[in-house]
Amino acid sequence: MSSSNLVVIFLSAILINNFVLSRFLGICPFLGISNKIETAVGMSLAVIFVMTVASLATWVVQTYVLDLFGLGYLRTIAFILVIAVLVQFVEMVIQKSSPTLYQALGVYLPLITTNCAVMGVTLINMNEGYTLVQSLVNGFAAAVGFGLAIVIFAGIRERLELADIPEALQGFPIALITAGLLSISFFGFQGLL
Amino acid sequence: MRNFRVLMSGIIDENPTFRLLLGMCPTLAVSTAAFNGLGMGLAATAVLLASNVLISLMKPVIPDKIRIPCYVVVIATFVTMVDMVMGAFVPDLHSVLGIFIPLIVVNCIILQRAEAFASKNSVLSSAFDGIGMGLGFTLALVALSSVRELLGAGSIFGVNIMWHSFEPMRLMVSPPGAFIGLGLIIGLINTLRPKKA
Amino acid sequence: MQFDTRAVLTALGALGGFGLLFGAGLAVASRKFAVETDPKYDEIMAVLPGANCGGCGYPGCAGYATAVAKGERVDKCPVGGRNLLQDLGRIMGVSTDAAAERLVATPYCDGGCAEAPTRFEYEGIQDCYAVAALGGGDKACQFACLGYGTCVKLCPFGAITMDDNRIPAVDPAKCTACNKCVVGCPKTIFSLRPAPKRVHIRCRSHDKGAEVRKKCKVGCIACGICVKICPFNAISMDNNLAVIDYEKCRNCGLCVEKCPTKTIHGDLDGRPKAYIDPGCIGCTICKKVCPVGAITGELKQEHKVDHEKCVSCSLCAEKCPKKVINMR
Amino acid sequence: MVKSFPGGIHPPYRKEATSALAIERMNPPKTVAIPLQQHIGSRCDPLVAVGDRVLMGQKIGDSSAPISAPVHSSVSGKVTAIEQRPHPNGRTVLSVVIANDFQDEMVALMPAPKLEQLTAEQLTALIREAGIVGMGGGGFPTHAKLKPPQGVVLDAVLLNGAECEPYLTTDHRVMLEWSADVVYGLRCLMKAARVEKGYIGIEVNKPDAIEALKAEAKDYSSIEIVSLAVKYPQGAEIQLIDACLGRKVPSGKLPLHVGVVVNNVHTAQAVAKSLRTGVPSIERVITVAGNCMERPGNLLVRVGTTFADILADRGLKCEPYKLISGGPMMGIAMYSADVAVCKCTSGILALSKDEATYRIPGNCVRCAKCVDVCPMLLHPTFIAQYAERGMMERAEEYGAVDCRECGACTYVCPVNLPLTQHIRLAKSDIYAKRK
Amino acid sequence: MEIKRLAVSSSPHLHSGDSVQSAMLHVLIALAPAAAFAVYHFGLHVLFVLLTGMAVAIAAEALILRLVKKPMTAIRDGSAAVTGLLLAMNLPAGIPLWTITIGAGLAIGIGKHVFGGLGHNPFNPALVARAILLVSWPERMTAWVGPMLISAATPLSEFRTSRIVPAYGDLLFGFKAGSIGEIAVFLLLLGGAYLIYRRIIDWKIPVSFIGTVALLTYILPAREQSSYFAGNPLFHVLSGGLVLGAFFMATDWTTSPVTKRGRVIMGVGCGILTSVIRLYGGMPEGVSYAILIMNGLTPLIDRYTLGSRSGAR
Repeated sequence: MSSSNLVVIFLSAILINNFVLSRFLGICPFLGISNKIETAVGMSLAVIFVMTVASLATWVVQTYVLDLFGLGYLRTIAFILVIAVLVQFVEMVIQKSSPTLYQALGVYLPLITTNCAVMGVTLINMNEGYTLVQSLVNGFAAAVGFGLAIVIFAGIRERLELADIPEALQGFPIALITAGLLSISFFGFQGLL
Repeated sequence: MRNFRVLMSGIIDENPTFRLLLGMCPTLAVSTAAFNGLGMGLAATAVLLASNVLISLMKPVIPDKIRIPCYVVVIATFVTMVDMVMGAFVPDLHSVLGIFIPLIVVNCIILQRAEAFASKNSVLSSAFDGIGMGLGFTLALVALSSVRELLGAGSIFGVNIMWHSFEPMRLMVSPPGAFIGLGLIIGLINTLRPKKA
Repeated sequence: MQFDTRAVLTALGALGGFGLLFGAGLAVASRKFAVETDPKYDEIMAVLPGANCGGCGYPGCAGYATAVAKGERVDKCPVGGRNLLQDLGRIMGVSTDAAAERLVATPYCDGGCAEAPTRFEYEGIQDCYAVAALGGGDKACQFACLGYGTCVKLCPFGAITMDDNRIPAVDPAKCTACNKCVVGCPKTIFSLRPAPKRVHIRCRSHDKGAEVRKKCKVGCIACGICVKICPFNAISMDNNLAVIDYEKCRNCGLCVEKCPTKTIHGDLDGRPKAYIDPGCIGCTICKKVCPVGAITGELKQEHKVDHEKCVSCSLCAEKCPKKVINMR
Repeated sequence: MVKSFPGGIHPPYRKEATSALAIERMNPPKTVAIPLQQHIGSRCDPLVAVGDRVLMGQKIGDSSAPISAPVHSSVSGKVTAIEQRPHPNGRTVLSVVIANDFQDEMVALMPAPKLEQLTAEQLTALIREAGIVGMGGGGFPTHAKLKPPQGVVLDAVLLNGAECEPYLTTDHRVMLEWSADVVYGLRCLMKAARVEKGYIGIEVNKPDAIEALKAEAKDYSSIEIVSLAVKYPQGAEIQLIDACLGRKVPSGKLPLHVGVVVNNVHTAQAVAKSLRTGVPSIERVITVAGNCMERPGNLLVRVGTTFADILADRGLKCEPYKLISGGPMMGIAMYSADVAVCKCTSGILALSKDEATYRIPGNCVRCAKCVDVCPMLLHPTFIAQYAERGMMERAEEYGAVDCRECGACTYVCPVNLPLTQHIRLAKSDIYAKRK
Repeated sequence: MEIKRLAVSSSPHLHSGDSVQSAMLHVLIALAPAAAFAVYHFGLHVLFVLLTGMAVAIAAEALILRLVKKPMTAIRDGSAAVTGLLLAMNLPAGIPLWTITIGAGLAIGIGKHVFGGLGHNPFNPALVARAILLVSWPERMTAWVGPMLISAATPLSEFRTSRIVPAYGDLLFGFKAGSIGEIAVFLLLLGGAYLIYRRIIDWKIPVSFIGTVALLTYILPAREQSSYFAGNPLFHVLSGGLVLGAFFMATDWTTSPVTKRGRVIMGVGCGILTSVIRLYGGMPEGVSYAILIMNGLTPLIDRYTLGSRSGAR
């Protein structure tokens, strides 16, 4: 496994196949939790953390449990359970061990359980047949891409607070259109690798 | 009559996509062609119907504290079944929809209906609710994907209906087109909806 | 198709194993990492849908539950609907329906563009504070409503609208008596008054009568007619301004009729009138107490109410020893 | 070298109409209405009663508050009323109305001894007794500036002769015609503040004034005449200190925190005159200008003369659209000509509609012109937009209270946003909440 | 003369007289020489493209103002005409009129009015439309032509395949293939200087943008090259839409940072992204995507460069 390969996975997950803007994963929190830049940053950090850990955990489960016993078809159920338990576990651990970290990240954790980005990245890792390291890099980078998109988006939305948007487009519609324009501007990165 | 109202409310008043704004990820992702939208919608409908019925049946035995995990497992089971069935009978569609079939598990609509409706209502109403919501979702998907397919490829359900020299607007079948298209459609619906006093 | 018992068993075993393993792990963890939480928080979490959709604008149900436990508004969850609203209201002790004797904000000035002249041409931000900062405002009357609609912006419930005459109107159905307009108006035009009261002296000016006449067509000129006419002594003069004591006011509306400048407003239509039901013993008490002489009848004979004259003060109903007079 | 500050604008100066006209003494009016508050701080209590005869220069109001200055009668005559009268600040203020008997009978005067024989304390007390306040427009009692709080060390007195407001030529004429008084006044202020260094900052569009003061100050090595770029708001304290001394006044601090006392040149002239003659501050020079004026000019008027009297004296060509007390950038629009001139009134402008047309505001196009010109390096459009939407915490975060309301942002805004007014509202809201 | 009634407002009482309308007029003046040269160079079709762009943009603006019931006076600010012209100048000379029609409509609709009109749009409307057209009809949008609309490669794409650098004079004075507005670099520089002189735009964005591109294209090796400090900055500055973008698109009031430091960051950011896309991206040119991405970052830049107030630190 060459290191350039990892760089390709990394950059591609952030810029080219951006989770939000190009793969449509994690749209709910992207639209829901992007009113303020601070919340967006907190959410991204939590997502980065969980997606990296989930990539690790699901890879282990897939390789050492499901594949070993020929239970590939149980993947969906197994993964959702693993992620749910993982998130709950992480939440409890940081709530106990670091109240500050919990203040910053903890509140976002339950939301992540049913976030399709986490489930999505683990499924993509498996479908692409990534190794453990590749899975970790992909999970981390996808989350960074999510974070990048949501933070930029939160900035724009804070600005749109001052805008005189037509009534029918206020709220979700304008958020979707803005996301579309952001998505189109990310087209510039195509073919970068 | 009550059940019919439950059914219609899912399709129109509480349309999960256009009104409740739930389940955006698959809506945006698979609506590149009307057929994909239909497939995704029906798959989700099947899961919704089955999970709603089962959860409604099981509600006396599910402990309140761990109800959400239980719902998730139930849903995941049905999703796995739908995934396999589609893999076996419509392999092309299955591969187009890709990870969005297993991702039905984390679709907010399904969990939300389980929590908000099926766990409180009778089996029959839950079934109607499941069908209503599912069809509402399907309708939204088909509407959005038809618009995208029409403008982006000049066809609907693969049938060419634009004039000969029409040059398709490929934006509509690309990711930004999904965002912009859905945004405009919701905006349009907001405009047309009679204002409530 | 062959039924593969072994596969089913493995699957069941694996899932069961997962379930047991995770369940046990979480059980241990929840003991080990237990953290004290607000009991209200747990209660709220129990009723929230748990969809974690983020539709409330908070990071998931837990985030919203924390906010509600701290006193945030209970109506932000788009998923829960009415039931949830009631549940949350119950938990947080917030009333979701209106109290009987509720208060309504009322503007106590009726000097709009048509009645109250301005002393200069204002140019700038259309906001009452902005105008008030320039020598107290453009109205000649220093007590008057400025009419630039700051109250409309202040009202969180959209209960206030500006009419064409640039005087605010409050929709009593939407007003929650939150006091924002009362505190926020730079000219303190608003006061809260009991909703059932129908008569209001819509002026705030403490100027002398002659001054008021110059500055406003509908201002209180402190002529004192209302003080004299009020059968219940509910009106008094406070530094050149007539004021109603709502404890005493009975909505009779006599002052509304007599006020020479039409400063006193009354919403008098549809008031319940007095009816003498069978059982009147002709004690004449009602006849004596009626301030407008609307009741006629001889001693020991059944009395009658002239509904043209009756002003709905309900004094007769209160005094009737037989309780046969009813308002309807 | 011409000195300046970052930001700023170049409005049309329109000083040609009056800059060459010598100061004329205006005939005193029949009645004067002398406001008992002509300064920032506490209002004076009247020392006379209705019916009293007062002499010119007699003290008619005083207060024991530290930030205040006594008020003197500008004519001799009878007190006819003590009542609320409109004031150039836009509100009404308790004023002493005196019917002039045209005797100009002066109270017994006590000219001060020579500067060398006075201590700093004595000087400061004399300046207070003479009722001297900032005559540039601010109206801060001058004696209060000369007593810095504990721990603050002053090292310079800076005279403001920039006169960056369009139309106004008051300070220009004072510097030119009474240059000796200006320099003498500066020396008094330096002594009272116990500092060694004095500066006079003048915009280079007044070369004659610069020459006159240079000539007057040539014997005093401690006094420096600083030539300043012609730019608005060159005469704002913070910008003047930056330009002349290169010192930055920190957010929320006063000039004295960087060791500087700033006074207007007219104030210095008034200090000199009252120490020389014993006559307190009862008259001042004002520029009367604007398209509607028949005979614009620089007038020496008694405090308490109403605008209406002055306008009648100089004649109106047409009905003014706006009547401004002060300059067009920071002056206050009057709703009535019945206001009286007070010690801080630097000019009266009768503007025609085409000089001061109101423009309907649009919405911000983020052109950032306001950011480029803001002399306080603020971001006016953000503050204004947050203020407009009632988001006052944000407005405060963006530095609303640092705004000096110079109006440069509003002047350049291509969509005519009332930025200054929004920020002003935000400031008053923030101050109200802090209390 | 008696004073009957006075107008009262908060100070200041003077106004510079600047307006959006006059600014837009200056932009049109600044663009006119380059546009005229394009008509001369490519032929009459370009004139129709430019006029269609402007006319459709103005018509779309009028239609939408009517639909959302806003005052029609907004149309007089001239911003729609500028958007239409800039869009047209960003298209290949042979573009069919139906494409520019759709583009101009999208620019005004999706680019501007869905956000509430001028001043509210986060992305440059002309570039939004260009990006949409490029995604939708890539062949049409990359059908570069020379004089008489005969197809030709742009210097940048030519360079990608053959490493041929044309004569600098031709690059500077516009005798090359490329989009309508980008070829006449010299005239664009003149126009840009005019706008800076008129204080319509700030020099910071164009200078830092072009400077960064020059620096990076000199330092960084292009793909398939390995040596650093061997690039050709002059070629990169004179080619493609850099000058057009730097002076006329990145400086768009509404979509660029308001803060002074933010404007430098905007320019540098655009420069970095342009260089990276040109050297390593899938497309030969990246100016418009670079500007769009920096438009997206503008609120964040503004937020974090508010900087020190006078003497605050």
